Amino acid sequence: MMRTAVITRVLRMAPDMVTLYFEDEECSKASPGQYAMIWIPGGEEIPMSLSTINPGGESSLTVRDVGEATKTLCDMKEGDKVGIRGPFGIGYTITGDSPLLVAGGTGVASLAPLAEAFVERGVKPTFILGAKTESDLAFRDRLENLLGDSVVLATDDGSCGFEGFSSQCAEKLMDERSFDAVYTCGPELMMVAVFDEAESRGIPVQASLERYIKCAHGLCGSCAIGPYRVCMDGPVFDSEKLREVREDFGSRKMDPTGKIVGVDH
Amino acid sequence: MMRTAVITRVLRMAPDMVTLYFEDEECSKASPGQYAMIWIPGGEEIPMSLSTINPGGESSLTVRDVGEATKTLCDMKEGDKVGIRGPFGIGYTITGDSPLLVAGGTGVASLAPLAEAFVERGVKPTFILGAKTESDLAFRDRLENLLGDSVVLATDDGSCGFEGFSSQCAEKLMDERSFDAVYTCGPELMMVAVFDEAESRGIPVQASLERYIKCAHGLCGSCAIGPYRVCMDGPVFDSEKLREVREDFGSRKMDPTGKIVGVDH
Amino acid sequence: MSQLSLSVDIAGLRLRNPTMNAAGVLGISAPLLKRVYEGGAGAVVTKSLGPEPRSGHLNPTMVIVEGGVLNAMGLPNPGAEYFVSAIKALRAEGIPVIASFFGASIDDFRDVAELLSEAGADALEVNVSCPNVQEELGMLGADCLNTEKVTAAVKEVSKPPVFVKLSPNVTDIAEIAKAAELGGADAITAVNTLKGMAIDADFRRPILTNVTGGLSGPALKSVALRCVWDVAKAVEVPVIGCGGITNWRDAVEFMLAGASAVEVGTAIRERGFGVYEEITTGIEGYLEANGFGSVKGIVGLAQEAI
Amino acid sequence: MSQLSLSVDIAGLRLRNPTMNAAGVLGISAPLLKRVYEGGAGAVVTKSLGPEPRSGHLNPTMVIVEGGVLNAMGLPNPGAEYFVSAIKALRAEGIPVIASFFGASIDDFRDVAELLSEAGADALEVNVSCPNVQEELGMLGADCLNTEKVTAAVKEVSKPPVFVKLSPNVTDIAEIAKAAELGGADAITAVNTLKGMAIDADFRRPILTNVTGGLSGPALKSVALRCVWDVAKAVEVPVIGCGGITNWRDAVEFMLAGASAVEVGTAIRERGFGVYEEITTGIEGYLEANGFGSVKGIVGLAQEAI
Ligand SMILES: Cc1cc2nc3c(=O)[nH]c(=O)nc-3n(C[C@H](O)[C@H](O)[C@H](O)COP(=O)(O)OP(=O)(O)OC[C@H]3O[C@@H](n4cnc5c(N)ncnc54)[C@H](O)[C@@H]3O)c2cc1C
Ligand SMILES: Cc1cc2nc3c(=O)[nH]c(=O)nc-3n(C[C@H](O)[C@H](O)[C@H](O)COP(=O)(O)OP(=O)(O)OC[C@H]3O[C@@H](n4cnc5c(N)ncnc54)[C@H](O)[C@@H]3O)c2cc1C
Ligand SMILES: Cc1cc2nc3c(=O)[nH]c(=O)nc-3n(C[C@H](O)[C@H](O)[C@H](O)COP(=O)(O)O)c2cc1C
Ligand SMILES: Cc1cc2nc3c(=O)[nH]c(=O)nc-3n(C[C@H](O)[C@H](O)[C@H](O)COP(=O)(O)O)c2cc1C
Ligand code: FES
Ligand code: FES
Repeated sequence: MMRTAVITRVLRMAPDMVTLYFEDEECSKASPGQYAMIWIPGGEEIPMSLSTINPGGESSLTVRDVGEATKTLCDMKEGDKVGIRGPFGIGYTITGDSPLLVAGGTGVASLAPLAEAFVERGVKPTFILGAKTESDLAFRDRLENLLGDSVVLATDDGSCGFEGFSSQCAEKLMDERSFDAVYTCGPELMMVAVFDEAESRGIPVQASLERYIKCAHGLCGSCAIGPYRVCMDGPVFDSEKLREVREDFGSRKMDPTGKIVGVDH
Repeated sequence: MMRTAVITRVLRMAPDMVTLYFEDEECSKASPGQYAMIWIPGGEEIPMSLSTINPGGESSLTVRDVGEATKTLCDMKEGDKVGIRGPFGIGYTITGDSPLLVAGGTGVASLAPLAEAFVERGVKPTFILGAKTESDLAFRDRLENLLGDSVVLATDDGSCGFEGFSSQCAEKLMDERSFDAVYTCGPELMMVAVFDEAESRGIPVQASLERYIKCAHGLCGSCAIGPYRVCMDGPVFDSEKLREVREDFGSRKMDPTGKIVGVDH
Repeated sequence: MSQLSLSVDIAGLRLRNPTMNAAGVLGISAPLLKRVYEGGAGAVVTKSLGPEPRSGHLNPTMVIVEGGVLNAMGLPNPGAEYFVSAIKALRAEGIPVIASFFGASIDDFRDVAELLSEAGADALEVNVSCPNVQEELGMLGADCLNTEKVTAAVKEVSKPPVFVKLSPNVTDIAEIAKAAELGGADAITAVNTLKGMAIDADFRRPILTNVTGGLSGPALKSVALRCVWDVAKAVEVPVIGCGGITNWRDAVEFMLAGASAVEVGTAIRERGFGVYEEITTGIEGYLEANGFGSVKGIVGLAQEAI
Repeated sequence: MSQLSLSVDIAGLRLRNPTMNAAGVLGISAPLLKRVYEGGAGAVVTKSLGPEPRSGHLNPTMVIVEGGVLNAMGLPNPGAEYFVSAIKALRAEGIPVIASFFGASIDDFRDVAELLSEAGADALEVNVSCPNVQEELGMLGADCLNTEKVTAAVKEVSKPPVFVKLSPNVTDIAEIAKAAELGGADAITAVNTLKGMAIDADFRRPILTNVTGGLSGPALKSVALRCVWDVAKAVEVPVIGCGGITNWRDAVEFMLAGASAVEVGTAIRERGFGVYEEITTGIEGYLEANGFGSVKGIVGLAQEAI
């Protein structure tokens, strides 16, 4: 069923990125890594990770403006309403005593609640917060307050922290310290690099994938990757499944007609 | 939804009356006074009180052969199957420290489980078991084992116990002792007599009524008595409701077309 | 608080609120209809009455299925003439009565309409959409020409407004609605039940004695809503929504689709007679929260949105 | 234990068991179809393929409603030609593939059928019953003459058996089934979704971008069962039951009504890919408990009971 979420506050994260807060009972009970379908009445409905999960309290979406629907969301104000279905999908499985979380771009959306969940269990993860440039680093305060110097910043242009992609930063950290679990969300090619690196070291990975979501109920097949449905078997995939879909992961996806096209970022 | 009940044993109660035992989880959780809709595949579906309610165990129907459907039921053997819906309706509300139960004919079907429920709560009711003649007295052993000499037998022909109708017997007992609640099930004219008698003494009554049951879900209206539906607001009516429908109680009912006809027994 | 009005006007029939029982649900008994009214309904609808008494089908006549209820009562009724006194008695208590009826021929429809019109019914609801009886009785409404003819014949003899109740078991309900409008219908009731059936795997036979039955309740809702949408788009006359309405939100959705009022049947099973007041109160809250002054203010709004 | 066989023969197509996915459910992806087969299905059915690639409707394309699911995917598909390699790949793994398809004209239907027939599909399923696209695409099957013509055109060019999938959104499905049989259909699939809609009371607009959608899942079951019953009575060719089947009991009911096999779609949402094995195992248990040696033994038994 479709519910209504009223935006209670809007936080600008970066020139092209905002966080929209709202209250919704179902979402407040979600697990990190789950997503909701957000309907802009009169416009489209798109998948969005839950970037805040607060039992009994606020939830949020963190949206990057990349097209029509996301632009409309980025322009929303307090009091505006969206339709919401979900939460959907299988989120992260919390495991490991020294986990590494690798976020690229909006990937921080799903990894921030995961970091909080780890801390709640007494584990302080290492968190690579990567973005193109310093002003794009979302949730920096939230994460630094939570994790202190376990937050490692990375920017493609070197304007802040490590210079280079999150995946390169992850490689460096894996060289320096030992992790027993790697979690990643962000551009697919970045995640592939993280996965391959972790694989070569035998560290289990959980990666949150994106494919074209239509039904979100596991029925239409539009979100297929190999024999899995991102909407329901994912969006989080573990190493075993990633190995199974390795041919497609980072390489191939279906467009909205079902044609197979390349993955380019 | 329709379920299937397999007859596990058949007990002949009287020349024209049998008790059919079966196991059914829903019925085993019924309360005394509730009924089920019994479907004879290929034949009709009719309402029948639950004459045994045994949490976790057997349930039963006690059927008098009065027409086609009841005849088919009376001829059933162990292993035969019927369809079953329910239990339906509002049964007896258990109240009173010195209750009088007045059964006429198959009325014992719904009052026997009530007597057991009373005993379970530490109250031993007085039970008038009435029938046309001695061989028609159903569940005599079951009740005498349960209540000892609190069972008062009555036969129209005087072949056993009190000679006369159950209602006349009830009047006599009410003269002799004081009861704080009266329960009755049986021919409607008998119940009217019991009700009027109890009313004149200010004793609250619960009577189990019969009207033509079709849907059993309170939708079709076929079982109307005044502003009530026997199928769902009943079949058990308390004094307040009986007063409200007093014009119809014992006098008028709808036939299957909705025409109002007289009540003649 | 604004001057919020819950009353509605359907083709000249003014009701205190937009809820009614669905035809055939409890309407065989005047005291039960009175209880429906006391439960909060704006008007009551009788069982569909025919020219002759009918017992309807033998039991089983109802079975619960996935998401709803299947019934094949088979139009039991004591005959229109017999029921006149019940209609009069209800009206004498100030209860608006909509008399539902059917016939086996156009003449039947005309005769029964005349009788019920003279009995003083506040409106007539022509049932050309019962899936549970022989074609000539039930599904005249599957065909445009018949629908128009029946409606015209009924209109000829009727003083009060005439509602025509349509079936969802047709290829194009909008066409049938237009035919009814052409025949002079003052309002369209949409919809009757969907034709379905239930089979028992243990007994390996259909459960209902009539084999097939009509599906009502929640399972019907999305189809009924679409029917109301299609009909409201096709005709000018008011539409009365019916089918699976269980709570005020459902009722509001039907109104947004184009219904001026709603009939509620199966929901009584789980929500009781209070369902009418519950729905009315809910509509009131909705109108208030959204700044509408009347039920009319939301009728068809979703049509305008696209 | 007797020699119990679960395999079925539908117009010459032999399957290891009588379960398949419903067209359009997961069938846009060959690896997902493979998973359906590994989940226990007797065959797999592709997404309905058209002459050209289509993106389908914009989201929202699905919403949960009372008792079921409404979808208006709008026949997204990469085009029949594009999908040929997927069909071949599946068949190369020994998986029987039923190719569902549609067209905008009789020529389209013929061309696509020829292509899919040559691709080696084990059967073709003609979709003349999609409620979610323009009339010329979707609902050709609402009309007897068109159904017969499309079927005949498809039969002309098809080597494997041709199933014609019908819509429940018609006044008389039996007539349409007879027309398909007359056109040469080797089997009838009954049914596609019921046309419904959902409206959001807060936004006061239809939820689906396409406004209306198709109702599937439990809410559809009793209507679909009645359709199978009506069709099985009307035609000689085998019937494939579809609509709201969720468990083995549902499947058995459809078989007793006259279905030789069943397609299961929406149930995957709650029961997962294992639903096919669950249903097959349940049917096996039922046959055994009731002394039947094969699925065929129970097909249509409820028809004989009355
Ligand atoms: C599980 C999941 C979680 C996501 N979480 C976030 C998040 O937290 N923050 C965020 O900014 N973005 C997130 N996305 C991506 C987001 O859904 C797309 O950016 C958005 O759909 C773009 O829509 P648009 O109309 O603005 O752009 P368009 O111009 O329509 O498309 C831009 C890009 O987004 C893709 N896209 C469009 N619609 C969909 C769809 N229905 N499903 C998947 N991809 C689509 C297109 O393929 C294209 O690559 C997530 C995606 C998935 C699958
Ligand atoms: C709540 C309730 C509980 C009952 N409990 C018992 C019981 O425990 N034992 C028992 O022997 N009988 C009981 N009855 C009565 C029983 O239902 C009828 O005797 C039975 O329906 C007769 O069916 P028939 O086909 O044998 O006879 P018919 O020849 O069809 O009818 C004989 C009489 O039964 C009445 N009857 C028929 N069908 C129905 C129906 N659907 N609903 C109500 N009355 C009907 C007729 O009006 C007629 O008076 C109960 C009735 C009700 C309403
Ligand atoms: C028990 C029952 C009897 C019905 N009888 C009639 C009838 O006599 N005339 C009629 O037009 N509709 C009849 N209907 C259909 C209802 O009026 C209504 O159209 C349908 O039940 C859908 O509404 P609901 O889902 O709110 O019940 C009947 C429905 C039920 C459940
Ligand atoms: C997401 C989805 C997509 C569908 N796509 C098609 C399709 O492409 N072709 C078709 O013939 N039916 C399509 N259908 C209808 C199904 O094949 C089936 O007829 C219907 O869903 C009823 O079965 P179910 O209740 O088991 O899902 C689709 C149904 C769903 C839910
Ligand atoms: S989006 Fe439809 S199956 Fe995943
Ligand atoms: S039997 Fe239908 S309302 Fe009681």
